[in-house]
Amino acid sequence: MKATNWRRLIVDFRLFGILLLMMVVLSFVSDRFLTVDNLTNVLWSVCLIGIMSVGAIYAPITGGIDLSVGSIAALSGIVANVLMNVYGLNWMLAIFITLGIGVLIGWVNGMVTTKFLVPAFIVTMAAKTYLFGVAMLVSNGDQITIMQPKEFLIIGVGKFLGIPIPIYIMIILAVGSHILLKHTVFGRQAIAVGANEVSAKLSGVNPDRTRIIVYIISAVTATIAGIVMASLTQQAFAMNATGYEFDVITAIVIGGTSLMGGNGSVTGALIGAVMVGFINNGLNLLDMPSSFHPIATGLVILIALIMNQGFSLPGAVKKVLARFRTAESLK
Amino acid sequence: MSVSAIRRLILVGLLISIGAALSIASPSFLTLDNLMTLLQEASLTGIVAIGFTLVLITAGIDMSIGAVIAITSMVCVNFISYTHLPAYVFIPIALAGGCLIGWVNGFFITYFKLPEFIVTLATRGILAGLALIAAVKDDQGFVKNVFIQDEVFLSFGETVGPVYIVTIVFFVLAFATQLFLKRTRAGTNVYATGANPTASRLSGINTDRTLIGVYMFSGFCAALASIFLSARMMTAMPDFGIGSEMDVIASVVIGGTPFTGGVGDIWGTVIGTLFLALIKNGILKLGLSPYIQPIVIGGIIVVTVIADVWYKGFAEKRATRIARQKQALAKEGV
Amino acid sequence: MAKTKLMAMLTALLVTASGVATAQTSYKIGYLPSTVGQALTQAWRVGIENALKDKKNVTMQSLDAQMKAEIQVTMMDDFINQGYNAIILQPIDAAALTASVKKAESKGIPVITLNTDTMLPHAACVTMDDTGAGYMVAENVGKSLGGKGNVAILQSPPGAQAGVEREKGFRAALAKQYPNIKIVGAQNAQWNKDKGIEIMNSFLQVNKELDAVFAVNDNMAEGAMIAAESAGRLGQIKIWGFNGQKSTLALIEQGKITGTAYTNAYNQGGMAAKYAMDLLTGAKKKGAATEIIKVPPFAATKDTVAQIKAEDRW
Amino acid sequence: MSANSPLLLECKGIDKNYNGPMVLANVDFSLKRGEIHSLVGENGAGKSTLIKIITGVTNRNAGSIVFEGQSVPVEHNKIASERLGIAVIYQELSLIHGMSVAQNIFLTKEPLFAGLPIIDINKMNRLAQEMIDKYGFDLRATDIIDKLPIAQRQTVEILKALSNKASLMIMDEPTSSLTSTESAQLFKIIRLLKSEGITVVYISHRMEEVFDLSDRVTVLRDGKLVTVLEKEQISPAEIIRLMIGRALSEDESRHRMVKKEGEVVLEVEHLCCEGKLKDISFKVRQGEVLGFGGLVGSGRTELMRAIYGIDGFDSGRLTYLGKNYVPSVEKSIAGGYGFVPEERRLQGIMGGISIVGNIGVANLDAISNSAGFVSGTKEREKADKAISLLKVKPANPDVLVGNLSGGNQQKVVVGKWLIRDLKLLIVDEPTVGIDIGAKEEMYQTIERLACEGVAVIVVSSDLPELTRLSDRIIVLRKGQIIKEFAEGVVTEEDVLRAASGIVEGGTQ
Repeated sequence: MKATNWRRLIVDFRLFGILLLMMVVLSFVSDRFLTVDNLTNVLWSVCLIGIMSVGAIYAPITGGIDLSVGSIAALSGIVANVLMNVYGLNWMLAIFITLGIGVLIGWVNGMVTTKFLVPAFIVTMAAKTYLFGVAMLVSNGDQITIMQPKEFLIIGVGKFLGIPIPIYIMIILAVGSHILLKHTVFGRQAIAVGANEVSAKLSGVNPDRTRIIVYIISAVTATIAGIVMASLTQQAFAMNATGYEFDVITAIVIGGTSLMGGNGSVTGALIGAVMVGFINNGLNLLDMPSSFHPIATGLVILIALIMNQGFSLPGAVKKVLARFRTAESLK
Repeated sequence: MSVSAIRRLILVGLLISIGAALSIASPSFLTLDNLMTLLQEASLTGIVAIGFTLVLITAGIDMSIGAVIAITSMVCVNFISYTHLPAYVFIPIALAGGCLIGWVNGFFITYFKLPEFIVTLATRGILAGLALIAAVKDDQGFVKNVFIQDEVFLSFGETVGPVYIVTIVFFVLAFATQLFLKRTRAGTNVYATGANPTASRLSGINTDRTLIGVYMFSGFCAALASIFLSARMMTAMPDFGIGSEMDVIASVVIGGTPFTGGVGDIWGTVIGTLFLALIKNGILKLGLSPYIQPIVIGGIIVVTVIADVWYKGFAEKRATRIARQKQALAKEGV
Repeated sequence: MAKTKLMAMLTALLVTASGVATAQTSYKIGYLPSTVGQALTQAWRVGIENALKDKKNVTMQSLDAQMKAEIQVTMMDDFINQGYNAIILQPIDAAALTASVKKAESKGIPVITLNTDTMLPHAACVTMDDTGAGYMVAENVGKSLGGKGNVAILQSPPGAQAGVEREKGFRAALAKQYPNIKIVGAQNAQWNKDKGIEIMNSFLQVNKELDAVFAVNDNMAEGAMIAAESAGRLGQIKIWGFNGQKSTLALIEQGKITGTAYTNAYNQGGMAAKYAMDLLTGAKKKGAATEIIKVPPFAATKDTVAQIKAEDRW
Repeated sequence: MSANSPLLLECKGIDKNYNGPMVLANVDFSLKRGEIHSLVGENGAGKSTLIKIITGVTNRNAGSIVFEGQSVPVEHNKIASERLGIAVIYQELSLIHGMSVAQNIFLTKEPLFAGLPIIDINKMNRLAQEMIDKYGFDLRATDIIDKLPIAQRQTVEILKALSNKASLMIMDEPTSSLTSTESAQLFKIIRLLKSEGITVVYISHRMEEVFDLSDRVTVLRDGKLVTVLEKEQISPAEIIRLMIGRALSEDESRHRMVKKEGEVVLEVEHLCCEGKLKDISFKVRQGEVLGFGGLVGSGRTELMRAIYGIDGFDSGRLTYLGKNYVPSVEKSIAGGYGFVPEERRLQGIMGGISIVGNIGVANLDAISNSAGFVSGTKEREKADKAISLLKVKPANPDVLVGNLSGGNQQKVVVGKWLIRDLKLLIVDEPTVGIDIGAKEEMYQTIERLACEGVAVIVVSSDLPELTRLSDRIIVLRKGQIIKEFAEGVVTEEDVLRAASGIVEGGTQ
C-alpha cells in the first residue's frame, strides 16, 4: 500500500472514526439511539440526500456544482404521477420516461455550462428556479396525493428483509457510483477534467462530453431520488425537496470532496449524509428545538472542512488562540 | 468603447424598452407610487448586492447574506422588546454585528484556506438557527413576531418626498462604494486580490486583510438592508432574507460582474438590480400565472449570461484581429 | 380572451383614474395567499373563483408570496399601486402584514384576511379559528384516550402563526381538561410530508408508548401515518391532522388517520369573495372594527366523515 | 560597514531549513553597487531560498544580512524589503490583469489628492508616462496589461521596481518566455539599469546570457556556496562545471544536419489557417528529429496544435503513415502521436493528482477493458514503467505531480507517451524552467526515441538546444516557412538570422 492510498484511507477512515464517535456519544445520550430500528430509520431518512449526493458528487469533482437537484427531484415526482395517473401509463414505463426527462434536464444543464461557457453555479441556480416554475405549472401548484399504482408506492415504503427498499436503492447507487468513479474510464476522465481541463484535453479526454455526462448523472440520480420521494411520501408536490441542494453539497463536502475539482469520494459523501442524519436524529431523539439542527450541521461542516484541510481539531483551536494572542500583543 | 460599456448600454436600453412596454401594457406601471415601490424593492436587494459585488470581485461568494439579514432583524427586535435603548444606539450595534459575522467568514476563509462557498453555507445554517433561538418568544415559548412601534427605528421605512429613504441610501452607498473601488488604494486592492492573489501579495497587498474586509462589508450591507426591511415591515421575523441570496446573486451577475474575479463594478450591479426588480414588478402587472415568474427569471439569468459570454467571445476575437492587423502593419513598416 | 381581459382592465383603470368611483362597473379583486402551492390555498382560490363566476364585471388575480412575508408585502404594494378594488389576503404573519393592510385600507381598498388576523382593524377576517379548532382536536383526542396517555405534536416551523395558534389551542385544552395526558414530544416537521415521516420515526423510537399524534396540518399527519404504518404501530396510535384536505379525508375513511379538523375551504373562500363584493357594491358598509367571520371547524372522524359531501372536499 | 561602502548587500553565514534538511548552510553572498551579479546553480541548489531570505518572503535560521549599511533583522518581511529598495522581477509575472500599466506601476502607492484618501488618476497616468518616456520604452501608461505581449509586461515590472526607488533588482529567469530579440532588448535595459547605479541580480539557466551580462557570478550547489567568479574568470563551461561538479560533454557534431532515410511518418501539404499559418508543407521521417525554430508568435505552437488536432485549420492536407489524415486529439493519440505542450503547469500536468493518475489519463485505452472498466494493476504497471524509463524522482507513483520538481513534472508529461506505441512525438519547449541535469536527461530521451525509430518534432526558442537536438531545422516567420536547414553545419546565428527575417543579407 502506497503513501497516498494510505492518506486517502486515513481520510475515509477518519470520517468513519468521527461517525463511530458520534454513534458512541449519541448512544450514551439517548438509549434509543443504538437500536436496529432507529439506525434503519436514520438511513431511511437520509436516503434521499444520499441518493442525490452519490450522483451530484461528479459536479464538484469536475470543478462544477449542481444546485438544481432539489427542483429536479420535485419535478420528476410530478411528472411520474402525471404519466401514471393522468395518462394511465404502466408504472415502470412512467419511471422510464421520467428518467428520460431527467437525462434531458441534465443534458441541458451540461450543454449550457460547456458550450456556452456559463459558470455551473449560475446555470444550475437558474435551472433550480425555472424547473420549480415548470413543476408548479405541470402540477398546477397542487399537492397531489399518489394513491396508486400500488407497485409504485412500494418503492418508497416497501421492505425487504425488514429494511426499507430506498436504503437498498441508495446503497446500490452508491456502490455503482463508487465503481464508476474509481474503476472506470469515465471516472478517470472526470477526475482529470477537474484536476486540469487543458491537460486532460491534450491527453485525449473530451472535457465537454465528460461535463455533460456529469450533469446528466447528477440529474438522473436526482430524478431517482424524486421518484423515491414521491413514492415514500405518496405525494407529488412542486415544493418537495426545496433546499435539498444545500444538504447534498454539505454531505459531499463533509465527505472530503473539494469544490475545486480533481478529487472526490463517494463513500465519503455517503458518510457525510449519514452524519447529518445522525445529528438530526440525535437532536430529534433528545427533543431539542429544530433551531439547533442548522447550527449543528453548520458546525459539523466547519469542523470537517478544517480537518480535511489537514488541521487536527486541537491544533486548529491552538492556532486560533495563538493568533488572538499575537493580535493582543501587537496592541 | 469597451466591452463592458457596450454591454451596459444594451442593458440600460433593455431596461428602458421593457419599462416603456410595461407602461403601455399596464397603465398602473408608470405611476409615481409604483415606481417608488419598485425602487424601494430594488434598493433592499441592491444594498445587499453592493456588498456581494465586492465579494464576487475577489472571486469569492457569500451565501450567508440572507441569514445575516435574519439575525440582524432579531438583534434589533430584541433591543426594542427588552431594552429601552434608543434606535440610534442599537442600530450601530446591529450593523457592527453584521461586520462581525463577515469577519468570522473572512477569518475561516483566509486563515484555514477553506472554500468560500462552504464556509458561508455553514455560517448561513448557524445564523439561521441562532436567529430562531434569538427570536422573541411569548409566555408559552412560541416565536412571537413583534409589531415594532419604535418611532426612530420605523423612520427608516419612511420617505423623503416621494422617495423612500432606503432608495436614497442605496444610491448614496452605490456611489460611495464605486468611489471606494475605483479611486482608493483599498479599492484597488480588492480588484488586485480578485485578479491575481499571488501577484497582489508580492506587490505588498495584504490579501487576507482585504478579503476579511470585503466579507465584513458584505455582512455590513446585509445588516443595513435588514434594518430597512424590518422598518418597512414594522416587524422582524427569524426567516427574513433567507433564500434571498439567489435574487442578490442574480442581480449582480446580470449586472455583469463575473464569477472569475478581478472585474466588475457597482453601476453594473445597480442596473442589474433595477433590471431584476423591473422584471418582477412587470410580471405581477401582466396578470400572468404566478408559476410563470420563476421560469421567466431563471430564463433571463441564463440568457443574459449566455449573451454575455457570446458577446465577450466575439469582442475578443475582433480585438485580436485588429491587434494582429496593427502588428502586421507595424512590422511591415519596419 | 386575453385581449378582452386587458380591455376590461384598461377600462377599469381609466374609470378609476377619472375618479368616478361610484359609477364603477367593473372590479379587480386580488387574492394573495401565503403560497399558491397548498391544498388549502388552492381550495380558497377555487371558492373565490366560484363565488365570482357569474359576475362578469369582476376579474380576479392571484399571486404567490412563496411563504415569505417580505414578498407578500411587496405584492400587497403591487395590488395597491395597480388600484385593485379589494384584496383577499392570507397573512403569512400578523405583525409583518399589518402595515401593508393599513396602507391598503387608507387608500380605500378593503382587505379581507383569511385565517390570520392582522393587528390593526380592517374590513373583515374570515377565519377557521385555528385556536378553537386545535382545542377541539384536543378534546377529541382526550376523550378517545380516556383522559390518559402520551401525545406528540408535529409542529410547523417556529414563527409560523397558523401552526402556532393550532398548537396553542391544543395544548390549552389538554392542560385544562386532560391534565393526565402527557405531551412527550413536539418537533418541527416544516409543514412537509417527508419531514413528517422523519420526525414521527424518532417519536416512535423514543416513545414505546405513544397513544396519539397531533400534526398541525394534514400533510404532516399523512407523513406520520406512513411512519407509523411502516413501524407496524398504526393501530395503536391515533393520528390527528388539521385542515381536512381531500386525501386526508380519504385516509380517515380507510381508518388510517383518526381525524382532522375539517374546514370547508371552498365555502370559506366564497365567503371572503362575497364579503368583498358586498362592500364594493355597497350592500354592506365597512365598520370601525374588523368583522370576524368564523367558519366553524368540523371534527372529521371515521364516523362523521361521510357527512362531508363530495363537492365540499378539496 | 558604512553607507558609502562599495558593498550594497552583504550576507554572512546564512542557514535555512524548513523543518527538515538544511536548504542553505553557511552561505555568504555579497553585492557591489551597480554591478550585474549572476546567481547560478541547479534547481534545488538554494538560489530561490536565498532570494526569498533577502526579500523577506521567508526568514533565515542563522546569519546576518547588511543592506545599505543597515543590519536587516531576522523577522524581515516582503514589504519591509521593498521599502529598503529590494525589488524582484518574478519568473511568473506578478502583474494584475484588468489594470492599466500605470495602475500596476503604482499599485499600493497610488498618488493621492492632497489630504484625501482619493487616488489622483490623472497624476498617476502622467507620472507613469514620464517614467516610460525617461527610459524610452514603447508603452502607454493607460494600456491594459492583458493586451501587452510578455516582454512589455516585464518592462512594466521593471518600471514598477524603479518606481519603488529600488537599488537592488532581482531577476529570476527573465528571458524564459522571451524571444531572442526581446531578450536582447531586456539586456539593453539591464545595462541601462546598471548605468543608473542599480545592482541587478540575474538568475538564469542560460549560460550564454550569464556569460554576456555578468560582472560577477556566485555559484551555489546543494545549499552551499561553491565560489564567486570575477568577470575575467567567467566562462560558460567553467560555470557549468562548478554548478554540477562535472564537465558536460558538448557533442559538437550534433550541430551538423543529418539526412534520415526512414519512412515518412507525417506529411503536411499546404496547410493554411487564417491569420496564423500560410501554406506550410513539410515531412517528418522515422527516426528523425525535426526542429522548428522561429520567434515566439511565428506560428510554431499554432502549427503543432493544428497537426495534433486541437485547433482546426482552413485548408491543406495531412498524410499520416501513408493515409490521408484529418486530425483530432483522440484520433491522434490512438494513432500513435504524443504531445508535450508548451506550458507545463497550465497544459501539461494535473498537479492535484498522482503520477499514476497523470499517466493513466493518456493511456485509458490500454488500461481499460471494452466495457470501460479500468484495471488498477495495469494502470500501476504503466506508471511504474514510465517512472523507471525516465527515472522520475521520487519513484513513487502515488506522489502528487504538483509536488514534484519542474524537471520531474516534465518527465511525467513525456513519460505518459513513451509507454504507448509511439510513432510521432511533438515536444513544444521541452526544457523551459528545468535544471541542467534534467535538461540533459530530456535530450538523451529524445535522442533515444529517435534511435528507436520515432519521429520527433521539437519546437524550441533555446537555440543551442534546437541545434543540438535537430537532424533538420525548419524556421518559421509570420506563419510561413522561411528557411529549412537540411544539411551542413548550422550555427545558432544562422537560425536566429532566419527567424529575424535576415536571409542572405536582405530583409524579408
